[in-house]
Amino acid sequence: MSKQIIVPFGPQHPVLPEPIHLDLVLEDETVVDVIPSIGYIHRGFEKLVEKREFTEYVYVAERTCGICSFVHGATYCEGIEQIMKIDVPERAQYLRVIWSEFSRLHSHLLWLGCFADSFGFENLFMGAWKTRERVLDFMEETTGGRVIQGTSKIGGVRRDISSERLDKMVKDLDILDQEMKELTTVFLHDDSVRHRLRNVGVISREDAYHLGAVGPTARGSGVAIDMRKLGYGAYDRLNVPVITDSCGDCLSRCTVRAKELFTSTDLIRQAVSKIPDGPVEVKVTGAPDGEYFTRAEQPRGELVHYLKGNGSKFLVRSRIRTPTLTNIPPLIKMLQGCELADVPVIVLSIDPCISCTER
Amino acid sequence: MTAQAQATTIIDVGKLVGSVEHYRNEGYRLVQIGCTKVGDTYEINYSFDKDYHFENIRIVVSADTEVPSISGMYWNSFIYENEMHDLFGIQVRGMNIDFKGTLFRTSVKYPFSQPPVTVTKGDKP
Amino acid sequence: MAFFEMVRTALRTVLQQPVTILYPAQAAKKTPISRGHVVHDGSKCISCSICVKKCPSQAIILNKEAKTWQIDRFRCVVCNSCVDTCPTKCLSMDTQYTAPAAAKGIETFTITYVKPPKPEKKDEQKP
Amino acid sequence: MTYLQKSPWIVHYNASSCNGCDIEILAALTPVFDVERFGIVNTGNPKHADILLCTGSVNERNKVPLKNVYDMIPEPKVVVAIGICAASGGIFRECYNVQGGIDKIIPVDVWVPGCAARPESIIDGVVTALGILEQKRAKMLEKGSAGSIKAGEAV
Repeated sequence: MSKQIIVPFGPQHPVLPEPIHLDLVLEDETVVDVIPSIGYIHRGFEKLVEKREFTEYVYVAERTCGICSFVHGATYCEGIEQIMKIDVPERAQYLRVIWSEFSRLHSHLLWLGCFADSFGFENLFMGAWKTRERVLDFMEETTGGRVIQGTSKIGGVRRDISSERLDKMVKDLDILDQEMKELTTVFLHDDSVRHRLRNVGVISREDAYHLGAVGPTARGSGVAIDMRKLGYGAYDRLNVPVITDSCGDCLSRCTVRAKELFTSTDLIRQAVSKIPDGPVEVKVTGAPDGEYFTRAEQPRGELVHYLKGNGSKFLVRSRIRTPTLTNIPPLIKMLQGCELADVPVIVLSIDPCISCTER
Repeated sequence: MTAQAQATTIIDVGKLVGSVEHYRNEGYRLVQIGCTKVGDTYEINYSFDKDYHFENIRIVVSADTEVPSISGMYWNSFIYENEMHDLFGIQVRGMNIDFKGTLFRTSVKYPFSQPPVTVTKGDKP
Repeated sequence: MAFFEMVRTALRTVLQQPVTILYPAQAAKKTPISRGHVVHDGSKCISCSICVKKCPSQAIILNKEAKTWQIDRFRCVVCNSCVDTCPTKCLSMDTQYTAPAAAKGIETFTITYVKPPKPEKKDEQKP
Repeated sequence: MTYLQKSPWIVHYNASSCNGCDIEILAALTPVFDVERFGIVNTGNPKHADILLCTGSVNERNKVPLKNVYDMIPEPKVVVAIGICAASGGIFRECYNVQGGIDKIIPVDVWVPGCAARPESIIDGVVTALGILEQKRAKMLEKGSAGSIKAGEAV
C-alpha cells in the first residue's frame, strides 16, 4: 500500500476553459478518490427573479450560459407559457427547434474541438472550430448575435426567418454535413484517437442511470434518455432518433456526440419542410400564477427549469438544474481508478459547462 | 405544445425516506432536489423520472427542521443537498459527502433565505 | 485508400481560399442585423423613459431637464430590448460594435425633439 | 526584450463569466480569426504570459485565484477585461455574489465591451493592449535594467 497524495487540479488549468477545482487523491499514478469543489462561477442570479419582472428575466436566463444560451432562454419562456397557458404560434415553435438544433451543432462542434485539444490533436481542434464558424454565421444572420442569440420571448420568438433564407439554409446544410462527415471520420476511425479514448473513463449502464447521468454522458453508456422525446416545442411532430452507444467510455461519448451532429441537421431539414406560415408571437398579458418544471434537452443533457409564480410581476423562484451539475457524480465515478494522465480527457468527456452549473 | 403531467405529492418529513426508497425500488432516477422559500417555510421538491414519467414529492419545512439525507438511496443526491444547505441554510442530516458549507462560498451567508435587496433601478453607473 | 484521402484533402486545402479573415486589413464579418451598439436619434425622442425601464442592466439614463439621453456602453448588454420597445423608433441598432477603450465612459446624446403645438400625447416633455 | 513586442503570449482566466466571451476568445485563436498570425499564443501557464485576458464579473471565490494568476505573470504585463460583466457586472450587477468588475480586484488596462464580445473586438482589444505593453516596457527600461528586477519590486 503506497502513500496517498493529493494533487489539486484547477481552477486555472490549460485544458479547462472554465474554472472547476478537483482534489485528486492519488496512489502512485492512480486516482483513488476525487473531491470536486465548485462555486467559482456562482453568481446567484436565480435570486434576480425578485428584482426583474418575469418578461425581463428572459435576458438573464439567456445569459446563464454562452454556449447553450438559446436553449436556456427558450426553456424559461416555455415554462412561463405553460404556467400562463399561452398557445405559442406554430411557426415560433418550429423556429425554436431550428435554433435549438443549431445550438446543439455549435455546442457539439465546440466540444469536439476542445476534446481534440485535450488529447493533443491540435489540427482536429482547429478543424472543428473552423466548421463551427459556419453554424455561427447562420446564427448571426438570423438572430443578430453570435453566441448570445437573444431571440427568445415569452409568447414566441423575437425574429422571423424568411422562407428564402430557410431554403438557402437547407442548401448550406449539405456543405456543413460534408465538412462534419470528414471531421467525425477522424474522431471515430482514426487509430491514434481510438487508442487514446477506448476504455478510458468507463462507467457502466447501471451506474450511469442511478447516478443521474443525462445527455450524451448517459447515452454513451447505453441509457436512452433524450428529453426531445417528451415532445416539447415542435419536437412531437418531428422524428427524433435517440443515439446510444454501449461501451460507456470516452470514445462512446465522443461517438454519440459525433452522430448527434447529423441528427441535428436532419431535424433542421425536417423542421424546415414542415414549418407553417403565420405569426411568430402572441401578446402576453397578466402574470404567471402557478408552478411548472420545464424539461428540455440541452446539448449536454436534460435541463430543468423550475418556475413558481404568485400572480405578481415577479416570480417567487426560478431554479435551474443544469445537466453538468447532475453529471458531476458520474464524473467522480469515472475518475476513480483512472490514471492521472487521463484526468483531463475524462473531465472534458462529460462536456462540463461550469457557467451554467453554478448559475 | 403538450403540457407534461407533473404529479406533486406533499408528504411529511418523517415519511420522506420511505417514499424515496419506494421510488428507488421502482427504478426511478433522481432528477433534482430543489428548494423554494415561500414565506417563512421552505418547500423542498424531490423530482424523479422513469421512462419520461415525471413525479415529484414535496416536503414543507421550517428553517430549523433537520432534513434527512437521501444519499443512502441516491448516491448523487449529495450535490443537491449541499447546495440546499449552502444557499438556503437547511440542515441535512447524514450526507455521504458533506462539504460543510464550502460547495458554494458566497459573500452572503445562506443568500436565498435572505429578504430581497431593494430594486436599484436607474442608479448612476 | 487513406493515402488518396490525404492527397485529396491536401490538394483541396492548397487550391481553395484560406478561411481566415485578415481582420484589421479586411473588414469584419457582419450581417445587416448584427447587434453592435444602440444609436439614439435626438430629433424623435419624446423622453418617455420606457427604454430606461426596460433596460435589463440599467445602462440608460434619461435626464428630462437637461434633455440628455445617456448610455453607459460598458454596461449595455446589447440585448435589443430598448430598440424593440421604443414607441417612436428613435433608437436603432447599429452593426458596428463599440471599440475597446482604456477608460470607461458614458456617451451622451442631446434630445432635440420639440413637442408639436397640438398637445395630444401625454408626455412630460416641456415644449 | 525586443522579442516581446513581436510575440505576446496570452493567458485566459474565466472569473465567473457566462462562457460566451471565453468561447469567443478561443474562437479568435482558431482558423477564421487566427490571432496566431500576430504571434499571439494562448498559453495555460501565467508565468509564460504577457497579457491576461479576463472575463466575468468576479465572484467571492474567484477573487483569490484571479489575484494569484495576475501576480504570477511577469512584468511588464497588461490586463484586458473582456465583456460587459468584466467592465461593470452587466446584467448580473445586482447579484449578491458578484463583485462587479475586474477592476475591483486587479488593475485593468483595456476594456473590451460586448455581450458577448466579438472576436474582432477581442483582436482590437489585444492590439490596444500591445501598445500599452510597449509603453510599460519602455518605462521599465528607463527605470533601470529590465532584466534584473529585484524580487518584490515586480508587482
